[in-house]
Amino acid sequence: MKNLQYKDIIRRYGILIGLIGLIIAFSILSERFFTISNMLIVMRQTSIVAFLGIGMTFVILGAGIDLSVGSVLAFSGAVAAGVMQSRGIFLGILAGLAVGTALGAFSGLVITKLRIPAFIATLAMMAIARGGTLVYTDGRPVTGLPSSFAFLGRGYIGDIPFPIILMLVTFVLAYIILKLTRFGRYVYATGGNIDAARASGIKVDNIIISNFAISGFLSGLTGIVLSSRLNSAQPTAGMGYELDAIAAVVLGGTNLFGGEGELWGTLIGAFIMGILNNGLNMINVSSFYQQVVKGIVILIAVTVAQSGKK
Amino acid sequence: MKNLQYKDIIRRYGILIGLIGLIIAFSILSERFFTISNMLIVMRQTSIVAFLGIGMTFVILGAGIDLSVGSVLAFSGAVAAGVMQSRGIFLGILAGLAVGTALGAFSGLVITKLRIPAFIATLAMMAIARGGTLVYTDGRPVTGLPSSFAFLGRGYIGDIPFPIILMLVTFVLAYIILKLTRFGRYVYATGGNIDAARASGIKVDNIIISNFAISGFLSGLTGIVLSSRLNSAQPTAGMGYELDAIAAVVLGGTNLFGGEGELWGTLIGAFIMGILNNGLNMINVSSFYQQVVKGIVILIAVTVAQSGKK
Amino acid sequence: MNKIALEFINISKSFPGVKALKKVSIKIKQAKVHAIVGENGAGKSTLMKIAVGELLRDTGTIKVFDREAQINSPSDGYHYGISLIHQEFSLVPTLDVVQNIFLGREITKGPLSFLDSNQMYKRTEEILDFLKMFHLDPHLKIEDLTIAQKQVVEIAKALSLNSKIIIMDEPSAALTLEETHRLFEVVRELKSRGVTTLFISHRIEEIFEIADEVSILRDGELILTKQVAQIDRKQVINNMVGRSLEFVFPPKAKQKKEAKVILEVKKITKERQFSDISFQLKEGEIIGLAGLVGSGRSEVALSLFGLNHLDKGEIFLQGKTVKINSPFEAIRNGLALLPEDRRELGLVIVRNVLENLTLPDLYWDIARKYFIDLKKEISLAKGVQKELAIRFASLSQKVESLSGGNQQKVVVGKWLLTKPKILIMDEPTRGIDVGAKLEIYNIVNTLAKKGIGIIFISSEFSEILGVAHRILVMSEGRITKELDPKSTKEEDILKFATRKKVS
Amino acid sequence: MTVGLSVSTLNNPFFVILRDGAIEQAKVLDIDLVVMDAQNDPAKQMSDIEDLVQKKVDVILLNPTDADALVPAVEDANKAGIPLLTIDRSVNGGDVALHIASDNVKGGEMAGAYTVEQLGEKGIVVELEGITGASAARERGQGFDTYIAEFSGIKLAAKQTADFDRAKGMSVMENILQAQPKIDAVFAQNDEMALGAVQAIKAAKRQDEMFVVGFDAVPDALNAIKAGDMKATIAQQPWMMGVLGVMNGYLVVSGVELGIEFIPVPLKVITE
Ligand SMILES: Nc1ncnc2c1ncn2[C@@H]1O[C@H](COP(=O)(O)OP(=O)(O)OP(=O)(O)O)[C@@H](O)[C@H]1O
Ligand SMILES: Nc1ncnc2c1ncn2[C@@H]1O[C@H](COP(=O)(O)OP(=O)(O)OP(=O)(O)O)[C@@H](O)[C@H]1O
Ligand SMILES: [Mg+2]
Ligand SMILES: [Mg+2]
Repeated sequence: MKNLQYKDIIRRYGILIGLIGLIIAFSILSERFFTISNMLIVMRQTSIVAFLGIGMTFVILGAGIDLSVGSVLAFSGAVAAGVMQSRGIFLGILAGLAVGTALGAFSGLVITKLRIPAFIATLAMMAIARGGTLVYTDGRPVTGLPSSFAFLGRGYIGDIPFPIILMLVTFVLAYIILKLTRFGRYVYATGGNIDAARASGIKVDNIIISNFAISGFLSGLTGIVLSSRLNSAQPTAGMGYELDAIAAVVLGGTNLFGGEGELWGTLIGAFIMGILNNGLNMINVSSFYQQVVKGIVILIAVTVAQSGKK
Repeated sequence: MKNLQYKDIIRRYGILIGLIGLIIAFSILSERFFTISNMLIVMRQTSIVAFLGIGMTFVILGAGIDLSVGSVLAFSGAVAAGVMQSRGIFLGILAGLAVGTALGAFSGLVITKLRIPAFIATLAMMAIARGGTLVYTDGRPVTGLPSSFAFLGRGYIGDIPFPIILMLVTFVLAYIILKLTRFGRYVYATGGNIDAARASGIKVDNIIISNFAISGFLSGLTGIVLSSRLNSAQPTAGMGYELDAIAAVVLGGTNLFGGEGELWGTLIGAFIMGILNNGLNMINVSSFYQQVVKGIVILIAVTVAQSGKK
Repeated sequence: MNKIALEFINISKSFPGVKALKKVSIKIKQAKVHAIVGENGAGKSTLMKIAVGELLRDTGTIKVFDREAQINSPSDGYHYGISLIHQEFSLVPTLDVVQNIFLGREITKGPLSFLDSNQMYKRTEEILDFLKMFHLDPHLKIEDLTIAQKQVVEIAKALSLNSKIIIMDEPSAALTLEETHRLFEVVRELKSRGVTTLFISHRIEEIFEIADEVSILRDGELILTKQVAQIDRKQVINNMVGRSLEFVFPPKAKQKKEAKVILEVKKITKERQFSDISFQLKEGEIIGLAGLVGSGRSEVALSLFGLNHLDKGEIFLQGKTVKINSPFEAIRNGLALLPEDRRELGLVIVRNVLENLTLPDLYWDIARKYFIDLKKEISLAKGVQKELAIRFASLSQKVESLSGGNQQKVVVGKWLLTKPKILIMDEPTRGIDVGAKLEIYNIVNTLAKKGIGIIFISSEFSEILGVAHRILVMSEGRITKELDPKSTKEEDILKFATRKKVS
Repeated sequence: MTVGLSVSTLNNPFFVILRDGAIEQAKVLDIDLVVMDAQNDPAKQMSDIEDLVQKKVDVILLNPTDADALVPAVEDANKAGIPLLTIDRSVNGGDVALHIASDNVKGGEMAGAYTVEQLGEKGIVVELEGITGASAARERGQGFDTYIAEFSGIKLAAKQTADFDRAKGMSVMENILQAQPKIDAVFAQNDEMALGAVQAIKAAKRQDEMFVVGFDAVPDALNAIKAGDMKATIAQQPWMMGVLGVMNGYLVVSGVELGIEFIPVPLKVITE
């Protein structure tokens, strides 16, 4: 019950140890693994979960949960692609981000004003947005996107893939918001003890709504990047990503019940999963065994992380 | 935030109102909806989510979460089917239940002894059990089950499908355990305030492990019933069922953070979802719009439930 | 000059099952200390929460400096310059001291108005220095603080608002003499600056020490408001309880000559918490464990009860050495612990009174064979309710919604049901009213008569003197002195409680 | 030599068989085969291809989850100079050394044709769709729907999704059976759903009223047809696709000029 700070520190660095252990293990098992080119690939692959995870971190720190990220991602991606065809890249991207943010904010409103548990509200949004995507795309991928749009998901700045840069920028901004602004402080407070936060004059409803709007915005961004990577908007994009995003957050040591956690833990959590997927492919574990191995490795990684606590 | 008792009552009956409203709506839209035969069909379909939901209720009341139910279901079903082929129905069923319970208990052990968050532990188990199933079945359905095995999933007692009876029996037993036994009390206390529970002499670890074992056992049962219904064990059985099960629990008014909630709320939650699927099929809503409708209806149902609160 | 700083006019509030306030009207004069007293559940906290807008009144009006105030939401109180020191603390456990003190009014800097952590840290240190209570590291998370420390943070937060009106809901309950006196100095200082204070306490003597006026509530009704000068201790108590009640410590249970030792601890030590604690407890004996905040009493209690592991030392029960590694084993060995922080270790606040009362006893009695004997359970629960005069609408009421004192009584009750041989009480009378205190003292005596050994931890030295057969004084994790109450005064205790070296 | 095979999903026996064909052939040729399961997620498949490129496999066999989404992946492979063959589904861009085709749209049409014929151009039909938005579901549905639309006598009474899943196939069919008093034929966009539907129809004792047509010709379906529970299924011969894939991949790497860029794997309607 006492000295949690110490615990926190271990929790944070613990998971980092897990990540490093993983990298070492794979480096031993495959000489192709720990190369610059492969690490860049891993990071680019990770960026998708990272975007979602960063948004999810806000939501979970505020003691919420967002199951709709995968569907919102798909809807935003589809709308962006659709608008892009006729009105050009810029408006397309704008439209996509707008849709994502709006859907997120809507979830937030439902949760705060109708007092519906976040789990249910976003589960409903998950279905609505997915359905909306299917209706909007008529179940077909949206293709024929302007070629310059490719840059977003497949371009490079120097030798660095653009999504990686975008991920880092997003991370830094999110970190600043969470650590240096009142809003960030209020996110922690709301998740830590909503009554005390309210009693301190914090408009907790607005905090919660903003959290979901942020998550929605980043889902939208992810959808756009993904469409660029896949050169098309898929109606089925992002299915099941909500679990990956939440997993990244919780792997990162954030308390699923809110109030405690660090943004960069999420980044590490996302990497652990990205490395796992890539590494297991590199050392070609048969796809059936991959899942078993994946599960076991996650347990080991987290155990390492926790072990420090005692 | 205050006078919770009153809230509780509304919360409970509220969701019931939601269910009734749904039934009325569908009855108006399709004259064939509210018939005995269809209601029996709905109940039989619901039984699957109900079994999982009942187990999940124990877990969530104890402030945990179990993402592995779908995979455990598949694994148990496959093992049961496999054993059955060579060693007969009885041993097959036994094996299936044993596997489910063991996997659940294992999750519980990981959570309590290694201090890994339930979300991560069961996410890992989700992957492990799914992988295990694929390995065990080599990705193919297990078929050629003894014909008398059909009774479990497709048999009738009088005019009542056996799964329905099994569901009611399970519910009653679970209800008794939760409400009339020491263990049940301990589940609520552990979920409500684990430190106070421990300080009251409760062996909280055992309670948590038992909760997950119960969830695993019921997942196993579900897997067996499903295999019987499909006359084969599917390696992909139960994918995504964890969300349905959790949704049933939360729809039923149980607090996702533990300590508060009623078992029969879960049953109603399961029915709401069963009715939705059945009704939307009956009135043949295009599969594109179906999800949109589903999401909106869930929001409305819960809003009705909550509205009473103010 | 006596302007009216705050005025309640016909305030009523009811909760399901109770009318918490019935047309209460009180005038609070500016720059005065106005005490509100009443039994547990009388409605004090409810009225105060209404004053700052954390609860919404059903009827009635609130005036601040003679103007009607629209106080309908938690932030409104702050805008009208009213701040509340909560009885059940209103802090964010996952944030640290600084973050809590400035929550909602963070100091920012720069064009982007980023948080100015250094500034806030400095101001926090200033506030804590001004309070001059014990040292407290501003970077500690609230969840890592002892209850006394939490209380101090709660006070510091309210003061840092520089409000014109400060409401203190039992601020002294979790404090020891020293800090309480310091708190009073602070209150006087504020008073001299024209700040108005509402002060709630169950320690009547404090009323007479600090208050100018006193209002007495009973069952949600205002009984009277008087100048403290024009009323005496006895009148206050009688008006509170509504009958004539003599507040004197009941005669202590006689100790049998042949009483044998039931508990002996030899040189138990826990790193950085306490060291070389040794004492014997005889059956029917009441040991008073006195000390200041942080002296290690609670940690000793937790260790005896198996919630903390010991680094060194032995524990003997009935002469046999035992290892107690869990509360379960502790209870099996006939121990019971009344923890100092009821919300952390005492209660499952989201569950109802019945379930909380019988929780520890289920295994040993009510549900011996798995199934719960509901009849027995309810009758036992009703039994302690009567014995302790616990006030609630029904056994199925959530503990959350009980008044602070009644919550405390529920914790006492739940341990009485386990019929312990050794009862450790850590600040058992914290926040409970005089009537209930007497009841507790009587219970302690009756239990002692039954041969139960009791370790009575308290920060109220008068109480220790009035209850204990023998007093052990702790300071900085060591027992500095054993005292005999018959020949001891409060100052003596304080002397050894602040003594650094072992005598 | 190492061959990389990226399968759209192994959660469907059809592709498991395709994989087994490939494994078998790899054994015969005594070469290494790496199989990756995209779990129906184009993004995951793109990552898998990237990983294969990183591993510097000699040739990639791609069974795309989507025709457009994988174009960039194909281009990556091209850039890395790794020859790439597509199996079952094609991609709309990049250089593909060889496409081993089996046209879903065509298959849908065949199913439609067979159904119409069996019904004598007159009857009430129910369709079970796969995962909404997934390309297989799209194309098979498109083929079937456009074909039967020609016939005024054929009425598509219900069209509902069952996510390619047997359990869902059963419950959805149960519900449709409740709603539809009269059904003459059921077309399921894969055999899994068809087999689920069969269970539902039998349970409702309406097997004599209607027949079921599936897609993929997985073993269970073939047994069901033998047992008379199903009427027909569309065979895409996944095993052969796997075999052909590895074989031609081997040839390409060994520098053999194929001379063709397209091997059609004949579809056939299996009725016994
Ligand atoms: N949220 C609530 N729901 C139901 N009843 C409540 C609630 N809050 C307070 N009450 C009831 O209102 C009455 C007054 O409670 P209050 O906390 O004001 O008493 P108090 O005077 O502060 O007592 P104490 O000295 O023990 O703190 C009590 O009977 C209590 O049970
Ligand atoms: N004021 C304080 N400053 C620093 N640490 C403290 C303080 N109070 C308690 N602690 C921590 O708790 C330990 C013992 O506190 P404990 O609560 O047991 O003391 P106590 O005598 O019970 O005082 P109280 O219960 O009144 O806070 C100390 O060794 C220290 O680690
Ligand atoms: Mg109070
Ligand atoms: Mg203490």
